[in-house]
Amino acid sequence: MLNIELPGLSLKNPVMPASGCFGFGKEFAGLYDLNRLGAIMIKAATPEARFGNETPRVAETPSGMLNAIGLQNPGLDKILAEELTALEQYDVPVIANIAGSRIEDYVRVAEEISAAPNTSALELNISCPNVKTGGIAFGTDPVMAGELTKAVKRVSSVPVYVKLSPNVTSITEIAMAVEQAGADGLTMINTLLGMRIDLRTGKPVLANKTGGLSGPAIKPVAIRMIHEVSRAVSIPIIGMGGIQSAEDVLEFLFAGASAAAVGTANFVNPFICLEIIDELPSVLKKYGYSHIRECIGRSHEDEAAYHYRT
Amino acid sequence: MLNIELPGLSLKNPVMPASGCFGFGKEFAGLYDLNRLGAIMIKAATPEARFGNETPRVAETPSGMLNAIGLQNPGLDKILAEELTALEQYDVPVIANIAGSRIEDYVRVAEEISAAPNTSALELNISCPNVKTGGIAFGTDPVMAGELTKAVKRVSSVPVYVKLSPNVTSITEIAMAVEQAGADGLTMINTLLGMRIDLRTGKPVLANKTGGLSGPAIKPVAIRMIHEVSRAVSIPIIGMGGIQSAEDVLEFLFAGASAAAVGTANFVNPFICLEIIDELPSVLKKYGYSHIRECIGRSHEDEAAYHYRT
Amino acid sequence: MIRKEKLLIVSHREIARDIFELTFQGDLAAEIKRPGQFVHVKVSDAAVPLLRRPVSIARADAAAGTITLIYRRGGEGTALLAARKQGERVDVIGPLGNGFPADDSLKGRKVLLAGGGIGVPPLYGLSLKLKALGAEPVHVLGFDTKSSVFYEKEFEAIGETFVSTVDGSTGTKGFVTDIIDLFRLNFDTLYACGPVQMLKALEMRFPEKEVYLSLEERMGCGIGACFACVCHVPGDPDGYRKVCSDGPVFKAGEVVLSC
Amino acid sequence: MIRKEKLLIVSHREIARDIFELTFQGDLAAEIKRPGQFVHVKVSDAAVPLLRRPVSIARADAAAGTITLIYRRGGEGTALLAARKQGERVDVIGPLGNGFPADDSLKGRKVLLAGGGIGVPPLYGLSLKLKALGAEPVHVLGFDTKSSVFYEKEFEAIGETFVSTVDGSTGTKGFVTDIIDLFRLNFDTLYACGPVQMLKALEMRFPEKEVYLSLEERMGCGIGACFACVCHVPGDPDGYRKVCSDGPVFKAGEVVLSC
Ligand SMILES: Cc1cc2nc3c(=O)[nH]c(=O)nc-3n(C[C@H](O)[C@H](O)[C@H](O)COP(=O)(O)OP(=O)(O)OC[C@H]3O[C@@H](n4cnc5c(N)ncnc54)[C@H](O)[C@@H]3O)c2cc1C
Ligand SMILES: Cc1cc2nc3c(=O)[nH]c(=O)nc-3n(C[C@H](O)[C@H](O)[C@H](O)COP(=O)(O)OP(=O)(O)OC[C@H]3O[C@@H](n4cnc5c(N)ncnc54)[C@H](O)[C@@H]3O)c2cc1C
Ligand SMILES: Cc1cc2nc3c(=O)[nH]c(=O)nc-3n(C[C@H](O)[C@H](O)[C@H](O)COP(=O)(O)O)c2cc1C
Ligand SMILES: Cc1cc2nc3c(=O)[nH]c(=O)nc-3n(C[C@H](O)[C@H](O)[C@H](O)COP(=O)(O)O)c2cc1C
Ligand code: FES
Ligand code: FES
Repeated sequence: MLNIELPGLSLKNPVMPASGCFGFGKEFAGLYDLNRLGAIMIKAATPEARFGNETPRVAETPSGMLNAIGLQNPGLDKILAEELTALEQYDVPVIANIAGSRIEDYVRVAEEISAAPNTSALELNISCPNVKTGGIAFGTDPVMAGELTKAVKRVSSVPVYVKLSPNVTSITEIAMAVEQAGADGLTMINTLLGMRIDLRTGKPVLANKTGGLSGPAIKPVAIRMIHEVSRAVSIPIIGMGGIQSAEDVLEFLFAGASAAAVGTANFVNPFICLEIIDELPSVLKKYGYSHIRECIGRSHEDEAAYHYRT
Repeated sequence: MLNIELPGLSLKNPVMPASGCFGFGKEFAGLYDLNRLGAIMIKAATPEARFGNETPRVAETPSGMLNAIGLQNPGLDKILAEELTALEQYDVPVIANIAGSRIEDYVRVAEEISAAPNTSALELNISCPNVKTGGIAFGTDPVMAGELTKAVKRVSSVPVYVKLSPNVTSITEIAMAVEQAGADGLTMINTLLGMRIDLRTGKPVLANKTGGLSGPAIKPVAIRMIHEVSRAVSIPIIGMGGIQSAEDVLEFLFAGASAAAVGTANFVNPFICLEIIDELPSVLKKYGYSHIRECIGRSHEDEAAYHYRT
Repeated sequence: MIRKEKLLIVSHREIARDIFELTFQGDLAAEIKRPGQFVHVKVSDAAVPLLRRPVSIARADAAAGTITLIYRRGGEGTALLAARKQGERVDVIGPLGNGFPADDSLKGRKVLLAGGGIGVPPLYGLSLKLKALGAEPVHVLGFDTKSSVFYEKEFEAIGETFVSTVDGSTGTKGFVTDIIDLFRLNFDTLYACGPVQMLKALEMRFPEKEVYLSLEERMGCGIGACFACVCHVPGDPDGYRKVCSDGPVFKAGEVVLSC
Repeated sequence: MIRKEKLLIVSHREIARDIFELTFQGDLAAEIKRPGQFVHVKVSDAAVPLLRRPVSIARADAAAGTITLIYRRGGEGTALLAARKQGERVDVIGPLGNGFPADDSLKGRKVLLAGGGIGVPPLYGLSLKLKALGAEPVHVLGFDTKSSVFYEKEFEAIGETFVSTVDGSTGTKGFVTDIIDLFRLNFDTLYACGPVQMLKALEMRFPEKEVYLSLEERMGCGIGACFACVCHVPGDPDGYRKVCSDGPVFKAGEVVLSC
């Protein structure tokens, strides 16, 4: 009752860790069997290794957190040689999150990482709010978003999902632009840009000053955006933003997502993905469904129109 | 140590209820002495009476709430005749929040309501997310925002503050456009557009489907936007978004606001404005300040540049 | 006057499946004017859940300084409230709303009190008052099933009491309206609180009678300031009443039921 | 192995101003490998605060199945933790991190343990272990003021113990480094935990010695997955260590102090 087919992704269940909240999986592999996951979205890869921002990189907020990691990662070569190969032992589709400063960066990473044997799909991070050159410009301009998508599609040997930024006037406009450009799916939402100030110093808590807001606080924004975008596009959406429970997954499916990713909640409870997967069947039953497909897009008036059809 | 002068507003303290969260004050007048408040932002006025949206109009979210009241109000004439006059007995500046569907609506309301004896300033609501024609278009387009501001400035006999929407790619762009157009100040932020879905029905909880997200959940977004905008404009900002305590007020001042408005927290605790006003002096002292003026813009590197100078 | 007070829990027990009777002590009790008024409860000291929960006053005793609520544990907020223990204090605002009208003119009159589920609680305080005024209260209480029935004995101690359950597991099978029909219950004034479908049925069935209905609506402030809880009035598209401050009790016909 | 467990509070008391000693019982105790490891604590069952709080293990007793933490009540989270009572259960993840290295080779060696404020707790378990290994631990504990001093007696029971306070209200006035100078303390190995300024001072003072430093950094996951807690390594701009999983204890010189 949990399986679903999406471009490039044959998911045994619709639950996967969100990029940046699960590293490359090895820490969690010590905690539970990664084969249980629907998929794994690995941490953003850039062509070269990046240290990212200075610390403090996280701050707590009401029902949420800010992060400004700054796309720290070991760089494409190391990810290919060490991280992706380590994931080969698991029977789990890997979605490779890729980032960069220029189109050439994305293209290079996309070409190489999509050719890895266990990369099932790419997730184009055009929405990282935490680095000046981390793609946020691509994420806020429909023309640039479309161009980037096209360039990556041209070289990618696997389906391409584009990760949308919520920090825009019209997320639907960006969504339509990347669909038009050939995106196979969308993932949304990335974090909302936020800030906290330390009362003792009077200065921002984060060294980077601003950070990305995630966690339950942003769930209503994510639901609204997925609801809106799913009316406007006909490619599937993997939803995320504040998911903490199987009930939350259901809410995202109702809104129009075809699968769901869990980010911040992995920090609160490292076993959360597993627990959600275990609880989903009974929660579905409780609300009268026998398969997650029946839930997708249910919140729309003309329900049938918003089921992503596999 | 709490007084501050802003265009049209001689505030004995920087704390005021936010528009829509305090009606026209009469319910709170039964609870405490309204003279204690820095100012009062009254509920949005439109030319004609409006019923607003159907119910349910509110929904709870993690550390926040959604509302879709839909600018319900008794209309300009009744507000002038009954609500504003009732507030005349208090020695408190009134900030009249005005909304409409077309420029003419704003102009008509602005002209008449700014002429009322106890209207100290206008707050131009170009950011209500809950009515299709509630001004959100003005709030997301810098050109339209500028035009509207100019038109209202032309007829208003009191200073004009423009209330900014956070649902935009660049709030600074809008802020600069309305400053350019003659705005005397800014108020920010209005609510973030959100949605919740009822798991039992699979449909949105709110009759209006989407609603405005307010409360502590959005505080980091408000702080970030005020921090950013206060660098770009030289008119003062009245900050709002999730304020629940005197510490929160301080955080808004540090970010670059010159005063602070309290919205949702009035529902959680109807005495909250009073309690914050009472606590501010000791909180200021605790962090080493002797006047709120010393706190304004403190989070900026070149602090002095961001003190709004009266 | 409306007060905010940290009320002391003096007793708290589950009286039917997921139904809790909670008695507070505090000065707020002295402010309560009428049965049918409600309080706005901060279910936990934590920041979440953010909003208060409106709950009717089932009974108030000004002399003892006590207020009794009866509520159903359903969602997140009421579950947290149910976990609060005797001796703890709970942040409450009240009394709110106007409650049921009831005065000397009802002396000797037959009054029917119809409650459905968690609409039953405010009728208890009302019935005590009506009895004290010399009226003759008759109660019709509708529940889902046997395990959710509560306060049957307490109502019987005041006046004749009929119970219905949807599944017929106790009392008469059916709705409160079925009982009224079956037993041909007659009355001068009807007071009702329960699901809106029940209120609507009663309103339609007794257009000539004096009928008072207590409504529910999702609330923000609870004091009339936020316009979250409005309902329409017949014949005036811009007209409205606020459930929290104009209600929660309205005379049948005053507002459009569906809100 | 890292576990998540609802640990039972078997004792919880304030041992100095705003300093609490909290002892849990649970299976997690058996997993603890080294002094200096830490746990990640969900301070309250409520959804807020969202993130866990990292707290060092002050002492673990595998046989008794107990884990003792000592923490300072500072912000929102530790204030909520301080309100938890004996008999309640607290959601804890651990053990995390690698802790202090200590083995047989230290037998007969002079080891100096330098702690500042809430950096003192992990040194307690460490000292017990060092003593058991046959080393000769000497303790230098720095605090702000008399009322915040804790565990002086407990450390004295293991070995020579010096206390300093910033204001001189008890012990020697000054910092732990002042004590080391004043009493010309000598050692083979130094273990330190406390404010980064203190760690830096110790690192600079003893470049030739074997020095281990336990660091703090704001954390997300606590298990090495989120990169919130990284610090730089000398000479490699892209290099890094994670405090949570590579640390929190590092050999002096391994990481750049300032993070
Ligand atoms: C005037 C009035 C009197 C009431 N008296 C009683 C009573 O005596 N006993 C009793 O059991 N219940 C009563 N209710 C209903 C009670 O308020 C809800 O059951 C309660 O708010 C549900 O909270 P929750 O946290 O369990 O549910 P959740 O679903 O978690 O609540 C989410 C949000 O929706 C609101 N909400 C959910 N259901 C209702 C509802 N039926 N009415 C209003 N708001 C709702 C909550 O207040 C909260 O803001 C009354 C409601 C009103 C308006
Ligand atoms: C490995 C490690 C071991 C620690 N061991 C101890 C110990 O044994 N005893 C003790 O009292 N304290 C210890 N700390 C510090 C402890 O984690 C903080 O005091 C605590 O997180 C503060 O939480 P709060 O809710 O009181 O503060 P708040 O300011 O409300 O916390 C807000 C956020 O900042 C984080 N934060 C604040 N201060 C620190 C800090 N110094 N280090 C890391 N994160 C912080 C919090 O975890 C939270 O996410 C340790 C920290 C680390 C990293
Ligand atoms: C610490 C942290 C690091 C993140 N890193 C990335 C990243 O590298 N690439 C990316 O696309 N999104 C990243 N995100 C965003 C998440 O994948 C997710 O979109 C967002 O956090 C919302 O989901 P949540 O509320 O469940 O956390 C990161 C989020 C957090 C909290
Ligand atoms: C119920 C409700 C009604 C509101 N009505 C208005 C309004 O009429 N005009 C307006 O400009 N803002 C309105 N707002 C927005 C608030 O004034 C404020 O900008 C926002 O809620 C953020 O502040 P808060 O988090 O303190 O509530 C309303 C907010 C709420 C919650
Ligand atoms: S709940 Fe705010 S007006 Fe009724
Ligand atoms: S806290 Fe997540 S990597 Fe260290």
